Amino acid sequence: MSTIRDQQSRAAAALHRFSRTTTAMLLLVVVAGAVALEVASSGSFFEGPSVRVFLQYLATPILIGLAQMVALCVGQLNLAVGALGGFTACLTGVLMADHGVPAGVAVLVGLLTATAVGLVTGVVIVTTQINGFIVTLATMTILLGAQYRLVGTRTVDGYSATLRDLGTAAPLDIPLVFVTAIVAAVLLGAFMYRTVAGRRLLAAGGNPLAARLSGISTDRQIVAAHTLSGLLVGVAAVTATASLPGVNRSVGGDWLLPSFAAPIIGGVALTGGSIAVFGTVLAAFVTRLIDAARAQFSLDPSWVNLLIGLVVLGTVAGGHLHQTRLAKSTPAPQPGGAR
Amino acid sequence: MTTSVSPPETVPEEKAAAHRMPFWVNQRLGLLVLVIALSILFGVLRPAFLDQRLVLFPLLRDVATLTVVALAQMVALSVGHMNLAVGRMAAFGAMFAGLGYDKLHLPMQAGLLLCLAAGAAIGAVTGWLIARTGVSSFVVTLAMDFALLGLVSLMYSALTEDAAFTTRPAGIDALRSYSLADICAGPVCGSPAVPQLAQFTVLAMLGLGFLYGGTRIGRELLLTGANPAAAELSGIPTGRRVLLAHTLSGLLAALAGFMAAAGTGTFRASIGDDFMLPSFLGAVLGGTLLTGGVVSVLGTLLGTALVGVIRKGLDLLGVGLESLNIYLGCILLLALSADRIRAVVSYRKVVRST
Amino acid sequence: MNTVLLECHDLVKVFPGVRALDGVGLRLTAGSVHALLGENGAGKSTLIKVLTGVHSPDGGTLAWCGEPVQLRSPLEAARTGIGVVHQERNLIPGFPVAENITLQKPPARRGLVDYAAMTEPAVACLAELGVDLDPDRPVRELSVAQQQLVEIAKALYTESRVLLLDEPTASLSPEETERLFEVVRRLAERGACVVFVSHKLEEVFALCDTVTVLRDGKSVLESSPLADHSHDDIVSLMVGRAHAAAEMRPRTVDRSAAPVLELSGLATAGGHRDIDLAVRPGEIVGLYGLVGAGRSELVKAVLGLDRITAGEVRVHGRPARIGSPRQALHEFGIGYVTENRKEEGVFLEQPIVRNITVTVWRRLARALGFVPPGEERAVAQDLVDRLGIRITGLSQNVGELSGGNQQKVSLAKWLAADTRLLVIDEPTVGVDVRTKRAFHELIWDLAHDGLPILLISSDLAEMVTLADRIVVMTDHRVRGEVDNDRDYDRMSGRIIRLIHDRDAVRS
Amino acid sequence: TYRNAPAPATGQASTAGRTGDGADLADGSGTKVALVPGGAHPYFQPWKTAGAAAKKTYGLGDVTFDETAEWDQQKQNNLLSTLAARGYNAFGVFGVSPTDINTTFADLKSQGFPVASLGSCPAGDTDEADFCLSTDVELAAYKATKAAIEAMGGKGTLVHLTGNNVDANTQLRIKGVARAVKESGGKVKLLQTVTDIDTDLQTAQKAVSDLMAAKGGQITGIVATAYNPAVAAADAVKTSGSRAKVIAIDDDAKILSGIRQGTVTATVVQNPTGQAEIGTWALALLQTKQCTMRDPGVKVDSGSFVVTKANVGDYDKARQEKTKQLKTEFADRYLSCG
Ligand SMILES: Nc1ncnc2c1ncn2[C@@H]1O[C@H](COP(=O)(O)OP(=O)(O)OP(=O)(O)O)[C@@H](O)[C@H]1O
Ligand SMILES: Nc1ncnc2c1ncn2[C@@H]1O[C@H](COP(=O)(O)OP(=O)(O)OP(=O)(O)O)[C@@H](O)[C@H]1O
Ligand SMILES: [Mg+2]
Ligand SMILES: [Mg+2]
Repeated sequence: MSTIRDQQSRAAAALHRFSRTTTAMLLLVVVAGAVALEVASSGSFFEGPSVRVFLQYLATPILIGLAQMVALCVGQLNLAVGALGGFTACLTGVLMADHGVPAGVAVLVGLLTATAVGLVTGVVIVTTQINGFIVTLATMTILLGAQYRLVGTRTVDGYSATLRDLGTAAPLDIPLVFVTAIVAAVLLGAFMYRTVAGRRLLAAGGNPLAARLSGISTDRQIVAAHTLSGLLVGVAAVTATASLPGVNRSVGGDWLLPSFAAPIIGGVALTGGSIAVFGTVLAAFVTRLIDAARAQFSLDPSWVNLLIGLVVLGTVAGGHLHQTRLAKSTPAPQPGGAR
Repeated sequence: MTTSVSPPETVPEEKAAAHRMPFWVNQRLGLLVLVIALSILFGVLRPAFLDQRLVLFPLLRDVATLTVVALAQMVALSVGHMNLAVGRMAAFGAMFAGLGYDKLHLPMQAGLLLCLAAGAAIGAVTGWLIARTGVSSFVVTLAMDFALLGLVSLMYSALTEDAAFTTRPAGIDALRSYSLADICAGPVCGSPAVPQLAQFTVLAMLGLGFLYGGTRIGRELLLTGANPAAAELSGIPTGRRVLLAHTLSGLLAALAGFMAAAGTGTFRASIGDDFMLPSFLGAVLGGTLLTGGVVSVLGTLLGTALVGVIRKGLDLLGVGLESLNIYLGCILLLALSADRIRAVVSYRKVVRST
Repeated sequence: MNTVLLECHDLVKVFPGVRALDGVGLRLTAGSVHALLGENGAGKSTLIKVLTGVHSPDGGTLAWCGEPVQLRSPLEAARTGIGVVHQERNLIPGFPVAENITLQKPPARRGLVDYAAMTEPAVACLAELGVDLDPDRPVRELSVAQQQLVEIAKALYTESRVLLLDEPTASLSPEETERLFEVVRRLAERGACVVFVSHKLEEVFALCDTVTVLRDGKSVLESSPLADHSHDDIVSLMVGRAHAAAEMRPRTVDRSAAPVLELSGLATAGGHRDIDLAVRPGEIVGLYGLVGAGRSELVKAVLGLDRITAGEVRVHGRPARIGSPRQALHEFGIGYVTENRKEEGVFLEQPIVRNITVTVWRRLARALGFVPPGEERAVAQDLVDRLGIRITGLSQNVGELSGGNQQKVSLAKWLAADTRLLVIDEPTVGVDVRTKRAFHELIWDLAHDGLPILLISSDLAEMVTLADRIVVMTDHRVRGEVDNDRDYDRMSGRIIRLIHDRDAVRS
Repeated sequence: TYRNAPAPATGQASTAGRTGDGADLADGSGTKVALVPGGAHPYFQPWKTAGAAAKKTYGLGDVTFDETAEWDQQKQNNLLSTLAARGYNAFGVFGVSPTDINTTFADLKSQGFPVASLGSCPAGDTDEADFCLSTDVELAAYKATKAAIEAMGGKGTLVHLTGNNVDANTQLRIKGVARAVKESGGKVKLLQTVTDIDTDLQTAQKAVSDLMAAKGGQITGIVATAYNPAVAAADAVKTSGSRAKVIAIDDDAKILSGIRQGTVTATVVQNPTGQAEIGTWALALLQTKQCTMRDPGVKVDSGSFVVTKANVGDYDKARQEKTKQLKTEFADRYLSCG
């Protein structure tokens, strides 16, 4: 008799809990931002071409955000995200343009290389026990060098038109690269929430010692996380190669900070053990909205930066006030929230 | 990264290591050995490496500046936080110094004080936000980075012609180019390799060394980083400690900004652009934990020096850009692996001797 | 019946500066419950970690069913058939209860986790222990004792032939403990061997049939029938000399004195209602209840970690609004020794000296806040000596200490502090007999000198030894109060009745 | 792909070498010239070949090209002193920070090394280097804008894409564009100056695409005065089907192919080969003390040329002409030899 009421109240409780999560807040920001832009652009923001351009450049932030998230979830950092992406993009481009390798093979080589680099990074971290921060910083440096060695200062562009077409194709104004990113996100989410291997990663991140005592090799999880991170960077690099006018040594140069920003704004803790696939995707949307606003309002980048900074800081402070008010109806936070 | 069974990756304090383990297990010593060994190697390959005026002086000047940057990061790390805005706080502080010289015609010291005050103030705002809201320091300092990036550019665009304050107060050129050789006690002069700019670094290191090594506040900072919940329950005002750490971090960042500006010539917006990675690298190489609670002032200097020496050596060998970074990364990894092996071997030795 | 499942000889394990195991032998036979005893730091946990592949031994041999084995990892140990509950709780905070219980062998089909199939065995394991927990709740939301029960359920899930329980009852009340014992006896009947580590000797004698005693990493008594030994025998074996309990100084409480801390009609956001409680100078008030009764939460609310929704807190007669434990300490002089030592009590990665002196730096500090290292160490050394904390040096990290010694460090910090009221939550969890006695004497003396103490403990014997009055809580409400007449059996009967009468009324 | 052919350049150099009286380098074997750009960038690549050629032509001790400064003034200062320690005794430098570089020059000069500011002049009126041989940045931007306006048919809406906003050279470019727009007398409107998008190709592409999506209909001309924005703009105009004219900068292969394909209307090329060639030669003369500067700190324009589809094949001739002319100018006017 009470089951329906039970379910209802459970759903209501779940909804209530959700409404106070980071994801809900991001969702709100995304919707509000999109509506605001729609109004400001007097209705052209939701038109096909605008939507296409908007989504086209979401692929990279989503993918690198996910790549970083995988590393974060085992308590690691991956500073080589940008360098690995740039290197892989250049490698794919050079293989096709200078060595006439067919696009399919080049893409495969790119993906495999990125994955392999991730694997090697993980193995080095585990075997030498050197802090992952420093190891990925070193691989980053090495990869930057390798990227320069590959392409020097030129822009490589003489590669497969098919790949290019795929990179810019957008059936129903939904770019393929964006679809790729979303598919990657869904697969990653399924992997993390549903598979034994994914749960192991999370367990090792949540409490490495406990995981070890339960027979989960934390070392193996670290290697796995870096490998997976490498693969995702590889996907990001390939989509970048496909959609860019050419690849040069600047590709990937601006990936590092966004790769951290997306998952962390999306609600992933730096300490490991937590993931937020949807949150990461939404955070990427938020940053993309800022780009769109910048173009729409012809904003000076300095003003944009200043405003972003102030708005986030303001939200942080405002959110605090909101929370203190909320706290009057719910249990107090644990001490040490300041971390 | 480490589990309880593997040898401890860092030793919390020199004294701690000395008490339980022989001195040669110390990580800082490993770094020192690495720095010296690499210096000798480069010195042998290229005797010019030991040229005091042309090589060591600029090297040390660079290391001096970057050490302060890394110290700024170290202070934030000590409470388990990060400061992603180090570079921009440096630019922010330097901007005030430049403004003071350019528009108010302040003497050098006054400008420096203004710069430090500005850095401390912006750090305090950051710390206050983090302490009051409990939002991750990563997010807050990242937002602060953006805000300052915009603000600093806007200010420079509005106030200057060339996006830089070019007025140079009396004495700043001396800071840039003078070394200990210009300070003489009677007939004995200092080494021309040691830049006078390093006085700030030494001061900062002494101050922080005293803070973390000797005082209550320093210990409380570390415990706040080690376990905020336990710290709060032990009566440590964690909020105020977080505020203090970020204030200090801002202050040191501003000092680094001033040093960078003094070292290159003018106060401009791009100061601190490349500070973020070296700041983490120096601190983490030196043994400071990213998770908080363990810092090493001396290690930070050595970590920064290690990277500086490798880079300088490669420059001297004339390694071109197509190989420079590859070698840099590889040498760093090899050097650290070697040190790691040393640490493991010495750990085993201690175990065996027990 | 008497097949030897696991056997070891001359096990050696060395950490820098300490030989944690220095020639230990052990023989575990099927169908027995084996007690592993020793003082804090004797090497019990280390032995268990060696037996479960967490540490690799530096010497000695291991045999499983007569065959020599090497256990290189916890996984190998589990595959061999050795299950374990470690002394420290080791759960994945973000995972739900069911997933934590099944972590070692999650039900899966083709690599996909089968969440539906996870709930049933998890609930079964919990039910065996008589625990009713939502299997979907993340363990980070559970109380310490509930987490401990989840740990035990996790070990039951693996269905091992040898089950090593490292102080499983440390934070359990007698009720849960008795349930656990039933489970253990059932397992032994089914032919498993259960190794039981505990510092509560009554429990050991009630449950075990063979015993091994460790002292300073050596086994001073190996797999001997427990029936052959008396309580005092065992204690002197553990301590290494005859152990005589000193009489406590007599202590009287002035019941007419104004309470230092007084709660009236208190209600909290956590669900407490109508709580009345008073602690007078020199009085030790016990707060007793079953696991999850809300004792710790009540104290936390008083200290400002949870919201008070109604009623009043008075300190020294004046209404007080306490915002944080820090304010409680510095403004009201209230010290709080938490029950959750790993997360809230000690700084694992910090040296012992800092852990102990954190509360006294303010007092020691000179000009510019300089804390003289000599004095700091002297304070710490004094407490280390008084509590008999086993360390290799004051600069050792607390994380490297044995569980009981960590507990001592956590308490030492508050003994060093100058407080006007001390709240102590589960002070002797995992502390050995001798030190427990020392603790009791310390607490007793503090009260004797006029310090009011609010003591929360699930150890009824401890309550009866120390408290002047025992306030009984269940379900976030005060059920009544019993004046202590220091007779264990009578007191226990009255308290249990208080708890169960209410239960009867409720249902 | 296109290359600034080194061979003809050297030929010219040697013939031109005989023009000025006393400006023939007697013995350059003791001269070791370091050419130090601000960092890796396609613009500087001709320096490498031109420097190597000059070494051969004049029999110099050595000419090195070191791009490891990574666009960081402090690193560049360090690099310069390291090069000095390695025995280089004459420096041609592209200063990372135009406002700081004078300090660096003064340092080098005080150690007795001749210094040339190549490719960019120090900000402000003073120049501590012996001479500055560089494109007039403002003039180049002005020319580019003029070319754009012409391509747009004298009226329309223009966008300027460029690099780091807080950089003295960017400010000059912005000024140059503004001047040209102003001269159109209101017929051309400068819709927006997008700065800070030269960090990487993706950022540039994203910014340009967003701009086209938001305002694409209005834009009829794009002036890009930085490399990545130029590449991105050419591509964005092509894919979005906009009719905007793109004016780019420099003659990297990618941009030249854009001109040939018509996605780039014109580009303003500079004269890096001339900078390196003349710079090296003059530095050698100064280093050997054979000559002195008549007017230390003089600023010389190395020339900028508008390249369109019409002259994409032979614009290099004009540039070589300019280089030759520069050499005579140096010999006759700026150097005092003998
Ligand atoms: N990881 C470690 N590093 C260094 N020393 C250690 C480590 N683990 C344990 N020890 C030391 O080994 C000794 C034995 O510790 P162990 O934890 O086995 O004691 P125990 O018998 O379980 O004590 P308790 O009853 O307090 O739990 C102690 O002196 C302890 O300090
Ligand atoms: N962080 C938390 N989040 C949600 N619920 C909690 C949390 N901590 C405790 N609880 C719940 O509050 C109830 C009371 O816990 P509390 O720790 O006060 O119990 P206790 O009486 O001290 O018993 P014990 O500590 O022995 O379990 C428990 O049911 C527990 O599940
Ligand atoms: Mg133990
Ligand atoms: Mg409790």
